[in-house]
Amino acid sequence: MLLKDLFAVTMLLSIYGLLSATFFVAMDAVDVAFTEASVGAGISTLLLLVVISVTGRRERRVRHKPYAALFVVILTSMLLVFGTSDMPYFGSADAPIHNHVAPRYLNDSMQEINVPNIVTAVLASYRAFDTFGEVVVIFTAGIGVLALMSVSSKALSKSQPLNRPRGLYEQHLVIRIVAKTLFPFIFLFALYVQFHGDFGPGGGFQAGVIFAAAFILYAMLFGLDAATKVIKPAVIELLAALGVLLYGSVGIVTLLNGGNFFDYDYLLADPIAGQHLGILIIELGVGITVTCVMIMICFGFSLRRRAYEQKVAIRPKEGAV
Amino acid sequence: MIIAATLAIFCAMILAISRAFMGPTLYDRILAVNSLGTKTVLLIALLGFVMGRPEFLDIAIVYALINFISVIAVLRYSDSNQFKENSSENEPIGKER
Amino acid sequence: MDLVISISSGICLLLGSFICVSGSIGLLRFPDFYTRMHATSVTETSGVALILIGLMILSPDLLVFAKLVMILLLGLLIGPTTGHVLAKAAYHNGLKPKLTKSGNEQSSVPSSERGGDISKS
Amino acid sequence: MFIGLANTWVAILLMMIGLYIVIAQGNLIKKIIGLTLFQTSVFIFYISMAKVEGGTAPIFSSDISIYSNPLPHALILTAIVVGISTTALALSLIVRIKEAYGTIEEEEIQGLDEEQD
Repeated sequence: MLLKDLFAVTMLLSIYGLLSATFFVAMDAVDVAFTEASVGAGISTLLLLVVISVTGRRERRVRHKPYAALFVVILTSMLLVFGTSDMPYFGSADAPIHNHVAPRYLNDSMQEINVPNIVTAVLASYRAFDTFGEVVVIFTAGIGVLALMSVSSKALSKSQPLNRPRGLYEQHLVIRIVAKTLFPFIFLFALYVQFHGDFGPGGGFQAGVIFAAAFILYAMLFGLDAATKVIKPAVIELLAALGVLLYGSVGIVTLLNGGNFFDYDYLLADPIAGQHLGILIIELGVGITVTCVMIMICFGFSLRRRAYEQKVAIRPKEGAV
Repeated sequence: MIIAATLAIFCAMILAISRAFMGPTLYDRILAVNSLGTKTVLLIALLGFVMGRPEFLDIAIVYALINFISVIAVLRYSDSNQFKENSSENEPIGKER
Repeated sequence: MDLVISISSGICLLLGSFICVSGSIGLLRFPDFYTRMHATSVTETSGVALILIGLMILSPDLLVFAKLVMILLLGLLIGPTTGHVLAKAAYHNGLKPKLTKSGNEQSSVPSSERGGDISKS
Repeated sequence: MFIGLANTWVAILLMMIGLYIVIAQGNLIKKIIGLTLFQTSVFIFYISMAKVEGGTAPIFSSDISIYSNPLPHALILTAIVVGISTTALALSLIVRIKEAYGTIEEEEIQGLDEEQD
């Protein structure tokens, strides 16, 4: 990481995301690879790019002395390597991790839940409460970004022309047409990922990110104004909250039916059907929340960037410190 | 034969990564990332067949889509003023200093 | 029949991977951005198509086949598009191709003006 | 005999690179990238622990008996999405810092703070 150009660093980070997702495929973690593919290579690159376009591409010359940091890092790594001497070897079947709850998940989930994708079963049924917490964290992060990035509509004068080069969406006819033909397939594929998560890799998290990526693509190609016309920011915020509410209300319903929180056996008369319904609904909730939070984050950044550019255009001295 | 193809794609990926490291311009890096993404799609498809469970090709489809989106994103934001390429990337840090 | 399948898929896979590797060598070795892009985007389309066809021949069931067709279609649609857009963006933002000596003098017009002319037309 | 621990060491190496970037680099965006590396090293560590020799992906199929451990997959899957959300939060803080100070270099921010005092 000696590169001074943050843009190049972002590109390399995107490559890193691609490679780590390939590693996850090789390690049998198809669901994780799915998520990492859409998040690590897609959304995080995009966010970093937006931020770099605000903060400037070049890193200033640094005068730090890295020796203290190097000392800390080498000391920590030696301690960690020393600690690994007790670790089970790679791939050994009798490692402690494979002995506690994992056999139950692997052996009994077909009888108890009847969902072929065991990761989905663990995520959405056995550890539903945990996942609920994660969804709330995502939602909270979305609210935080919204609070930090929100721009008052007065500050954003839409009529004022910007003296920046015309955007991609005005220049490139070819890419607009190709993207237009792609949109239906992306949405169809996202729906497939959402509802096929029980049987193959996929689920609410991945589908949410793909949906969001499609909307962000639209915003990039046709401009933010067109995108906010398609899906209003207020609607997105409402939907993000509704997704969490949908997830939580499943737990409340199971409580009212006499079971534990998120015990889907009590959702319907037939426990297996109840499990299926519960997983379907909470995956839907997760998908809605993740989609809306990701769109919210990206729109927030883009709006802020535009407001910042306008401010810089009005008062160029102040902006370019 | 599949394994041979996998290894070949792997070598191609290594070449693409070295181009992404070397640069020298921004667009070379974008090109390398794009080409690497395409190769990753192929690698995942091939790996599915090597491991004997080819039903996980969904990941490869996601890759193809996300690759497209990220290239568009890079170009979209490289169009803004701060990213203007002045003949070479390696010239001294911007004029505002 | 088995032999035919394995031989035909093997030929496709070998050809495809050869093309991909040669494209990557081009990406690494060619002198400037435009030639590199030429190398990758030309070879990538055909290499991807060949490898995916090779896998299609091997595919055990219809779903896998359909997914491979989907990937192939996406690749054929997306690859040339990104190549086109990349080249256009690079040209508009003033990246000059490396030309011979006589050509170099011709392209000494400030690139922003040229970009402006092109986008107007 | 220690080749079986190589995956752990790779994770440690990545983690230490991330830690070094977080400590030593002054640029806030680079710090975020260091945090991302750190995070991903943890993901790699978990996922490589879940792998069982000869196992396949934990998606039930009637003719397969050995699966990798699904629990770390479920944990990491959510962690990735949570990670990107928190990264987005950090990035939005960086944008605010840039707007307030005009720079995202740690030393310059400190210098500006001291000037004000």
